[in-house]
Amino acid sequence: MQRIGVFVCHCGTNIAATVDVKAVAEALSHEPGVVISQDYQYMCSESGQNLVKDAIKEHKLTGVVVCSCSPRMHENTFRKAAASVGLNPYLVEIANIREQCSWIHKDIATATDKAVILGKAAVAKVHLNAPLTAGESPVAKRALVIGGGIAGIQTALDIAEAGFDVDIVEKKSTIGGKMAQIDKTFPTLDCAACILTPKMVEASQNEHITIHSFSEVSEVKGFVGNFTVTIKKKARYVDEVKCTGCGACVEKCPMKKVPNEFNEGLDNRHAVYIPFAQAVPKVATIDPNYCMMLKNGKCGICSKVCTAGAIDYKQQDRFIEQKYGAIIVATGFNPINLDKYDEFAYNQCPDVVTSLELERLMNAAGPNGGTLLRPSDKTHPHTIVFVQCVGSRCDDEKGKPYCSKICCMYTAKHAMLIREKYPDTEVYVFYIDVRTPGKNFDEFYRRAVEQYNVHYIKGMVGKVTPKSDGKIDVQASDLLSNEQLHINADMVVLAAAIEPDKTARPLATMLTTQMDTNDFFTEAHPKLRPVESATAGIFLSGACQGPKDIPETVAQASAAAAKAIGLLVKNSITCNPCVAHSDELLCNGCSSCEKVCPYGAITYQDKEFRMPDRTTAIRRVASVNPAVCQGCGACTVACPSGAMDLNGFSNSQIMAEVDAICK
Amino acid sequence: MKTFTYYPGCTLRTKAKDLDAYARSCAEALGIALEEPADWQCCGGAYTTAKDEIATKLSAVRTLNAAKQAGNPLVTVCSACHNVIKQTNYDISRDEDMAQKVNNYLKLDEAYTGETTVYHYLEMLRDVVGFDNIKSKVTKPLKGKKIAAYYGCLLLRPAKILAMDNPENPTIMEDFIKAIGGTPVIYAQRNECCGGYITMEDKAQAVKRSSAVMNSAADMGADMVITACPLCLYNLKKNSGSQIPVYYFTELLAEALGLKEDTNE
Amino acid sequence: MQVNDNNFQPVIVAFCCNWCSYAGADLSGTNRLNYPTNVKIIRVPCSCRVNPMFILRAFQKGADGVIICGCHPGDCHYTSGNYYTRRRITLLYSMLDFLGIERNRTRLEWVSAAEGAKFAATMQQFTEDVRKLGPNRRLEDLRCRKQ
Amino acid sequence: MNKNLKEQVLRSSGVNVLKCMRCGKCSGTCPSYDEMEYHPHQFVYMVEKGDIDTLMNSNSVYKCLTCFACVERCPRGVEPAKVVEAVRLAAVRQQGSNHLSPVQIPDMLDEDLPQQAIVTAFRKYAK
Repeated sequence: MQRIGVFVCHCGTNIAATVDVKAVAEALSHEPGVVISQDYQYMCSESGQNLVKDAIKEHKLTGVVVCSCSPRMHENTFRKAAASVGLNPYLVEIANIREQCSWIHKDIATATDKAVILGKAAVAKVHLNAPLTAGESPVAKRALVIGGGIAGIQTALDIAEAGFDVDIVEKKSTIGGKMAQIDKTFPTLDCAACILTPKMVEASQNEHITIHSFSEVSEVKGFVGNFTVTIKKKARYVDEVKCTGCGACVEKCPMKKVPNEFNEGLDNRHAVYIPFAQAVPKVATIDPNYCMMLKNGKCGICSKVCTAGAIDYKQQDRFIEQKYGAIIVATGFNPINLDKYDEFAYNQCPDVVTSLELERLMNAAGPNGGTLLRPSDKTHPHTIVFVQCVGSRCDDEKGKPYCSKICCMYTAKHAMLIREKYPDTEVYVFYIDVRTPGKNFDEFYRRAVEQYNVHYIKGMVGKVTPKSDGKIDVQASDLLSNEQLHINADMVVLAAAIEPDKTARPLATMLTTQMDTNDFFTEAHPKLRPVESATAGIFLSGACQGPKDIPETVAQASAAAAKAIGLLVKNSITCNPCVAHSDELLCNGCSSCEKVCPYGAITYQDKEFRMPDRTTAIRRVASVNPAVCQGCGACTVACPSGAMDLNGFSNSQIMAEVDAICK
Repeated sequence: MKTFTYYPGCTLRTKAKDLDAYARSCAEALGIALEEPADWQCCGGAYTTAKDEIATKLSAVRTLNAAKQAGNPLVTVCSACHNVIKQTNYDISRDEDMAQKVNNYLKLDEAYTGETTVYHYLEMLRDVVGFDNIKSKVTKPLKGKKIAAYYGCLLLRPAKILAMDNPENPTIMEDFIKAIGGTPVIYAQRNECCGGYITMEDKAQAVKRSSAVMNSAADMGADMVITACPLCLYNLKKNSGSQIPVYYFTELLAEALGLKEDTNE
Repeated sequence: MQVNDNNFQPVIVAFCCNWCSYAGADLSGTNRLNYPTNVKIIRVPCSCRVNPMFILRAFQKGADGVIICGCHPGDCHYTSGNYYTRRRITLLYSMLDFLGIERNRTRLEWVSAAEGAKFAATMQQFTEDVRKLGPNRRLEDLRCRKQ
Repeated sequence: MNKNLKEQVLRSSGVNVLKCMRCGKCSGTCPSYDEMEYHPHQFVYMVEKGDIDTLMNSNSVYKCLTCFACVERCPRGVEPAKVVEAVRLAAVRQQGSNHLSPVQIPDMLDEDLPQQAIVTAFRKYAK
């Protein structure tokens, strides 16, 4: 006979305000098998848990139902509590009467009725729960970091520091990411390259770190502790081992008119290139879209000048397969495309630039050697207008609904640097709100206003129009003085919204992790598990999870590393026991389950069975590898003979819930 | 030969007769049959966006329904008519409440709920005739002429509804100019309002707006300006004080196709 | 049976996959987005765990509508589970037609963990649609009929 | 604050003024800005506050060209021009409040003025 305990949580007033918790406890006390039914203010608190534990001991409970918040929140808490007093944790069920009842309903009577039904369903289910024991599976002691920007580099360094091997996969020919393109960093104004490049070198020299540059993840199989990843090393037509990075090939390459993506297309590079002087690995790459040798077999100069013999026009994409225990996503961000914002004339006028382009224009290693010149005529700009929130905070099809977070600060930085270097330049910043939370951030912005006399104007630019004399008319509103302004500018800088890298979406599909509607990766819990994805073993680092500045990115990168290390130090991890199993007596050997299993967890074996007449027969039956099965249940529905069932979500358990709800 | 139901609108019957005449002769030369519905009413000149305005939307629906009955797409030349009719068509196909009220008024045999496809004459040239096709038929190209296309507000906005071109950086008229052999001039004010009907209420404002447009075109070195709207033409000619000539785009098309003299006879 | 449109409260069973739709339902709770109390959710690991048998069972036991929610195609936590669901439910529709149960009483929807608003709107709409259909003709297991 | 008028304007315009984030881009782009006493962003804000009478009594309602520049460029999809239209309608629908009367027309005519201008002006300025 089952002895079931029911525990109804008030969650302060979160549940109790709309659900009559006492009535729920009373109603459920009459359900078959229920021997105790109690309510308590905070069931998840220590005293609440003790209440559950004491009841288990006192009433020798065989099953527990907690009516509380979502099982995604506290299922584990109550399972652990049960286990601590000797009740198998899988004999605990949660009825979600907060997220799916009290928070969405207003009428107490109907909400209470619904809570009772949800409770009854959980009681009906727990009657059929079986004690489950989790198996163990080994952990591969190696981590994969996808993305080699500051987030990926920091995560890899921290994991390597703990003594584990880490591979960085970077799609570009060098690591460094966006930070390598940036001139100065806020709020300290130190040089980005001076703090980033030593980290890049450190990563390349660390014995635990392997950098796969110019590579992509092409397939991910497996599960936490046991991922098998195929990495595509794209053909760069240069032997990475032989190349010394001397640059002789670049110097002699006759194809000089390739837009330089490192400088945001503001100048040109050669068809064979090393993105920048401090690139890691410092290895040349040939761009097959422009190389004349690769396009039509005419040239071959680089091969002739390379003393190391590193040029290999016949190089092919290579695929390598590696096992990993943990994967950290650090795919970063990009500014959005501004094609839909032609009112700002970005596509019509070369002197309208994005903030990232301005970084390159002001960078000592940039196209103008650090002197700020207009792209159109290489003259000094004397009036510069900054437009904030271009594509951020939008509620239309063109832009992004979120605040890009970093623009207020980098614009203050740009404005300040320009005023510092060129005091004869007037700088206007059109803002909607200035958002500067962060250590020393608001002080930084105030310095731009008070010390550097940057003109901050509350209002938005409506239209930017290039004129025949090369000037740019900026028409904008000044909301505080209530007038419409026309500024005769030399340059306009647009703070374009940032968005996740385009590779993130297909990667999320490969990793079976969740994304939000903006293609940012979703964390396992927005407050309490910010660097883990909901998929075990996949961690999030940097701007792939949401807009972030450098300090925040580095902090999150280290946090993700700590989480990954916590996984890698284990020799084995507990598997999910809610896996499929086959009743060999019912199995007819049809292979339906094997075909639908996405993990290859089901195999068929010939097994000897004793027949009723005491003879033996060999039959072909399915068996599930519990370490590989992830518990989706596809096989249970495919099985025509009803032999396949799923622990924790068995046919009879779900039917019992259905019955309870429909009664 | 493709047939379109052709809605001229009030002004093309009176003050803008050439816009109409050139449109008809060019269509014929380009293999398009324009059928005018038996009796049509003025579209009202401006679309009333208010949800509680029904009567002002009826005449546009009558025109749309006439095209539906004829089984043709509908084409207009005047930017204002086009704007009113396209917005009406868009709203009636999406706003059930409006569709019901309008149909209750009209008592048509079959309710009209946005079935007709609406083209502006320029869209017809681009999407049905094809600018390359026009180019091949041009006999007197406007070589060396620097022509500024004036879109104004009605042709492009709201872009979601008119769905004709990029509202901030349109190309349809520039491509048209290239097709008839001219050189398009891009200038800032080409998609800003000329002042429109404000000329009735506040002449000074109309003068200010239309001068801004013409000065901007002049700044970029335009020899002439073309438009599709009679009211734009009026403001740009009468109110701007500019000496740069303003033409209907159909007039230049007729000229390039060698039809101008025939049309005027 | 007397049908009173205004007071008819349909019984609706919602199967939600643990990774997307159940999280989406939680999100609509977190955001306090209201939907009718008629909807009762059963958590399953993946929408592909929903055996068509469960749906028939629900109709047999008095449900007026059954909705199955899973991750968007391509986003399944188990890579391909929702594709199986899609095919199975498509087949089930024909069978329901055959049995004389309006196919609109069964619905398959994709709701991601980020779509709390979509979850609430879907449940509201589905409840309204089922309410319009009126009470379901109850399937009965004749073996259980008392003589 | 006039609650009935506010509701009427909201219903008639179909605009959700609460979506406005007060960036002022509508006013930054408005070609009639200098002629207006109250500017597009103020229309949206004052309708939200319910201060409709002030707007109805201001000449600003007749200065909007309905060129939809604000509608096109608003990053929040607020559609200020539709708010202006609704307020203008609320004004001209009042008894004896036509802003334009047929008797004024002959004085306004010149030989080139297209019919379209007259028709449109009546749509905008009279009921």
